[in-house]
Amino acid sequence: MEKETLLDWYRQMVLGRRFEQKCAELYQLGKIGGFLHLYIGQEATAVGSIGARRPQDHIITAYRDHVHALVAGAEPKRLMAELLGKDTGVSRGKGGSMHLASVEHNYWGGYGIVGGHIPLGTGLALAEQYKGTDAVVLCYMGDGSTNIGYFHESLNMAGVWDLPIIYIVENNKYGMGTSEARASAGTMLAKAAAYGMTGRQVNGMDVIEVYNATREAIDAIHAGQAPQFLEIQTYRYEGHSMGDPLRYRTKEEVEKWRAEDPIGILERHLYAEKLATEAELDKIEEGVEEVIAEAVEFAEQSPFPAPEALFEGIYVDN
Amino acid sequence: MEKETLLDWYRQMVLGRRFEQKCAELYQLGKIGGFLHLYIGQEATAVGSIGARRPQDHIITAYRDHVHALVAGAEPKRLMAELLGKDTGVSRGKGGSMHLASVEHNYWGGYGIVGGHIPLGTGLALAEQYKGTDAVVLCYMGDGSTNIGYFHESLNMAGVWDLPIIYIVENNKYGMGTSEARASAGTMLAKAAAYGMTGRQVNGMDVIEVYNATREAIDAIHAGQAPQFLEIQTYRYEGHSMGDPLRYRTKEEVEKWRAEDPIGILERHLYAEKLATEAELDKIEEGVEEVIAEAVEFAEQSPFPAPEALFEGIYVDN
Amino acid sequence: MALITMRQAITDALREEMHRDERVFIMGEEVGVWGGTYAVTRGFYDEFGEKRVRDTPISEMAIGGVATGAAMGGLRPVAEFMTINFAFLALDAIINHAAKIHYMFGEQMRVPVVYRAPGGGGRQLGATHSHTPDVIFAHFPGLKVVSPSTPYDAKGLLKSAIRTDDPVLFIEHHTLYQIRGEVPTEEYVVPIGVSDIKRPGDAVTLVGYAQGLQVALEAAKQLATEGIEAEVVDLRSLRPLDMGPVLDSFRKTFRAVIVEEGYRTFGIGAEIAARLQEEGFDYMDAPVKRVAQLEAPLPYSRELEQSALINVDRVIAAVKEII
Amino acid sequence: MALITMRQAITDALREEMHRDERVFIMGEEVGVWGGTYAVTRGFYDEFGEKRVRDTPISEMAIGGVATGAAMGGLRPVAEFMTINFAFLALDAIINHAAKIHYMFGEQMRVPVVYRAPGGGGRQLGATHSHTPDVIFAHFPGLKVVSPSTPYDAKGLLKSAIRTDDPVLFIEHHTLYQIRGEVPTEEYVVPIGVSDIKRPGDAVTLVGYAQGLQVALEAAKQLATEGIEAEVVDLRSLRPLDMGPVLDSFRKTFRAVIVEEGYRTFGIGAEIAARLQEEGFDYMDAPVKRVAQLEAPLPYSRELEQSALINVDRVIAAVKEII
Ligand SMILES: Cc1ncc(C[n+]2csc(CCOP(=O)(O)OP(=O)(O)O)c2C)c(N)n1
Ligand SMILES: Cc1ncc(C[n+]2csc(CCOP(=O)(O)OP(=O)(O)O)c2C)c(N)n1
Ligand SMILES: [Mg+2]
Ligand SMILES: [Mg+2]
Repeated sequence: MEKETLLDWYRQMVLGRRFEQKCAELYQLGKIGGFLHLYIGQEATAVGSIGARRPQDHIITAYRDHVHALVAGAEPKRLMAELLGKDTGVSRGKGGSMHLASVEHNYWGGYGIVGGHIPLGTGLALAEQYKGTDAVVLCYMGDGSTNIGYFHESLNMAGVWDLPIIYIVENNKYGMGTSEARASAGTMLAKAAAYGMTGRQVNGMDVIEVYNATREAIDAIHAGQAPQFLEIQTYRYEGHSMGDPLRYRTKEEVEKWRAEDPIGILERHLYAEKLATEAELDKIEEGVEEVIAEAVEFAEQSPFPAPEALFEGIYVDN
Repeated sequence: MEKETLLDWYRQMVLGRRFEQKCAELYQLGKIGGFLHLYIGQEATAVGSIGARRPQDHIITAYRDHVHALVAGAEPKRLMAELLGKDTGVSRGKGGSMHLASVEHNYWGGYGIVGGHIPLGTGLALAEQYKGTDAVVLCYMGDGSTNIGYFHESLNMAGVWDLPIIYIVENNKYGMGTSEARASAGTMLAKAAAYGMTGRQVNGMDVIEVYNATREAIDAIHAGQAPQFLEIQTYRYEGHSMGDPLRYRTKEEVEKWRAEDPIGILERHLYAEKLATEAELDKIEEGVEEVIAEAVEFAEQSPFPAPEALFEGIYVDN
Repeated sequence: MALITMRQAITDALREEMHRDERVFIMGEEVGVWGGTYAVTRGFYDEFGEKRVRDTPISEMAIGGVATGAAMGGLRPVAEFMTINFAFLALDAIINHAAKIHYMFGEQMRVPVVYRAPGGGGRQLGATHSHTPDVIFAHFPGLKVVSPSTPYDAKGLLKSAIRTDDPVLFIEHHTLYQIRGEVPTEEYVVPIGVSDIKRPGDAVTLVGYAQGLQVALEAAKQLATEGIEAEVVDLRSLRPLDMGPVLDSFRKTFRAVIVEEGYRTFGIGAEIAARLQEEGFDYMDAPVKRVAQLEAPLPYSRELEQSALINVDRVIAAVKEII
Repeated sequence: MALITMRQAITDALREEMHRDERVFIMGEEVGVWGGTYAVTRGFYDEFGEKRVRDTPISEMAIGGVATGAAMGGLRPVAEFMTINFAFLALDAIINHAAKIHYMFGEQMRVPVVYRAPGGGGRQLGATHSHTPDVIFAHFPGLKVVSPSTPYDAKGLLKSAIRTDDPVLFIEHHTLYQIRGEVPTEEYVVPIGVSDIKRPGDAVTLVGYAQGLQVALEAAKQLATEGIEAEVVDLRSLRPLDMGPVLDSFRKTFRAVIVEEGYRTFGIGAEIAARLQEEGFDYMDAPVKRVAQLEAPLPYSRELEQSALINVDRVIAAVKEII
């Protein structure tokens, strides 16, 4: 890996984390409403895998979607504006935290209905296959959502039609408060095998490993082995959403995972390989703080949607 | 296998086949309406597997449900009356071919929505586990229905909760006109493995093999290995339902399977082992013809439901 | 003009649109090799190939959702639910995804998908296979819901459905596939969201769509023999709902009967009646009547099923109660 | 009598019924270890154990169908959909299975299942998570649909729902969990299918249920300060729908406004208005009005969302248009 790439990933992971921390603050202040699902702990997944995509490749995910949006290239300020319900938000303030999208970056959004986006991603892949392009779709989902019918029907259809899609399970061990063992009777890889996919487990705390696995999956699709399946082992440090009573896991478990923090791992790697100095990383950190401050400033200054916006965009052809 | 048991299975398979042939006739005459799905060719599955159940074990299946009903013990005449839409039918003429049931025989019916009965069977199994009985559920379905969300969600839930149920896929190679290869990206056994079930393939043209496999699955559940999964390899000789243009398979393929006819196989076995004479089998055949003649007679003579029946039974508590 | 069946009109619309626009393709259960369970796409598999005529597994949620995704990605899918009963399984895909995505993401995406779905009762298919649940889909903004009553409308509306950039549920009443009507040989479209007077009259307004409209027309014919000239308005689309012609007619006749095949309670007619009394209060000479399916799950037995369905006599009786 | 929240009333009903009848058990997402996302079943997992308080995978179709099967098998499941939006995924299980099985098999089986589902808008959850789709479930015979507006009704109706041998969808408006009301300490039930006068009056009839009823009550209070005494009728159940008290009131006031949180087009109010003009035609002094959600997917942004929802002012304005 080139130094520049690694530093950029470092920056993106820090940006993701700081962005989420800022969101938590703004939620406490009542500036963000509705549900808010933070990605803290899982940053290496979005950064490593989206780092491997070409611009023409599509991204789609569930409601834990801020960091995917950032990494895909959406402007932090328009994301923050969305979270504050502003007209300048990526979704004009209509979508909120669960429904960020930036189609100009081939980021097709977060979706709040568990599993509901899996057939959408599959359909995007069908469109690319139909058009004869080489684009692939990265379709992210949680471990818990592999138990819903959408998952099964979509993966099967993609398998039957050889669609160019990578199903990426971000296995953070829980769907809300229900552990993988209490929710899934079989392993993630067995589920993939049910639809003819080989599948592969990846250490989701190591951004480089995530990158490599995704690269290889894209290559495999181009070599004729579509669709692909990755299970990324990761963990969310915070609650499922704001107000999670956190009765389902121990402090020790969280601490164990925090010790494997993806940002920390990359930082140690950078130092060990002498690819960065503390000063360089501090500078990156400062740059991120600035971006976030600007984003909040922009969001705060932006207007709320006008009342007429309620009826705008229900249909294209009225 | 005892001679008597084998002769009884022979009788049941012949009964199933003649019943279906009679249904086809009555459909042509316009006496049966709606959809009609014949079981001809698959008889060994219902006969062998239901042959293995104890009276307390439950049966539930899809719309191709006449023969399961017969084997479960429902009266042929009340089944025929149902098919003719009569008030004396098992479902008071309200269900028709796709919705035969005979709860007194723990036969919980056929269901017309593909996959819709899979969670129902799973729920019946939950009820038995909850009550602490040793009863199990035999839940039948077609190969095509393993692609619907219901299948996935139900098998997973049964796996997580260790429910006493045997999922029995009657793999007759097609869901309507779509072959297994065009509909399923993975094998049936891989699908079972996705929910932690080992699963087993069974020759569905051999009633003895079906019986043994089912017996063993019931025993396995009692030994603590619930749920269970069987894939029964079989074939339907007729179209999916009446009026199938049959554009999706060749005559040769059908002939190949007809050569392995389950009734023929058992007949040859009976002769080879000198367990029956032609005269004995002829007598069984005659007995069956009589039963069917009586059933038709009863059905024809029975009254249609009275007009008031329309509003009866919508609710228990009005 | 040619006299063709509704089935043929739908087939023709699909074929013409597929020739016109490469992006249009068909997906659904048994649409290909089988030729469609109602034979609407017979021959398409050979003509267009399996890329554009796609047999799917039995997976209604994925049919609903994958078609939506393909539309987001720039295609124009025509996804068939074998019957509308099975679309229950795709309610979330249709209502929470197809119908919301354009709005919810601030107009970043478009979802030009058409869901075709045959529906209706009267064929002894039993309670689960005989629904006319059109109203539940029409309840939600974001989706367009269309259901034609004639071959002419079927062809013209399906073309509009395929061409609009919005998601459309196109409901075909299965007992209407056989009816025949005049259809121009040259290209035409029928706009979505425009009600249509199918028969002029001044004594009473009959409002219907799809099979209900055909029953209403037949009732009007019989009423005419008694000198009662009913005006028959075809809604054609349930969302958007074009009340203009209904109100115009009502302001002339002062009385109305709504005819629909679905259940009466919380049905289509409830909204029409509510709107007529809201917007036409001063013209109400009598209560607006509704003729609809009796409130029971549809039974298999033929006579019993028929007794629950709408028919010409019930429409005539309703008219006579108010004139 | 004790002054408790609606949440507590529901919790109490569940706990008492679980103690009364061994066959009653709870299943759903996060009902156990988490304690219910709306904290309705907090403590139940410890109190009753995992046999009777069952966390499920995220599998709404199976929640719908497995609960139905367990009810067929002799249990009395109370299955929770985390929110009613997710029940879209179980529409087939609920409508085509739970609601049909007793009838379709000639009364051989019973399905005493209760589906609990919180619903409603106003919490900035966006278009897919803010539905009040009650009407679409209430459209189909075979299912009972109940939605209380007070702690008293919530407790008494939930007990009836658990005890009836029919399938019941029990809809809890999430913004009502916090409201308080008097509830007897002794055992009682409220029958399903009986509308209730929540406030007497003679100037206008306000009809509502759940959150709409609370808005109507508040409007009535304010109207009273201007000397307009509104009678407020709570439907409490949508199927069966008890029009008796609504009609009685209307025959006294000659005017009505229906207040519901869901969409207006093809909504609950449409049926009420249709029935009033059908059965109360001679008493209509003015059009029946409807106050309902504006016809747009609910947006996230707070003010914009609020602008689409019903409120007291809109009810008062509607009343003033007709008196
Ligand atoms: C169909 C549906 N059911 C339930 C929910 C409520 N819900 C939101 S997130 C969630 C857990 C999902 O877990 P997982 O897929 O593992 O993703 P994670 O939150 O861990 O990223 C649940 C149950 C929902 N949004 N949609
Ligand atoms: C949800 C649903 N989708 C589609 C159908 C239409 N349909 C009825 S049977 C069938 C094929 C089922 O095939 P399989 O499960 O293999 O059973 P088989 O008919 O071979 O016994 C289809 C598609 C249906 N009844 N329900
Ligand atoms: Mg998770
Ligand atoms: Mg099959």
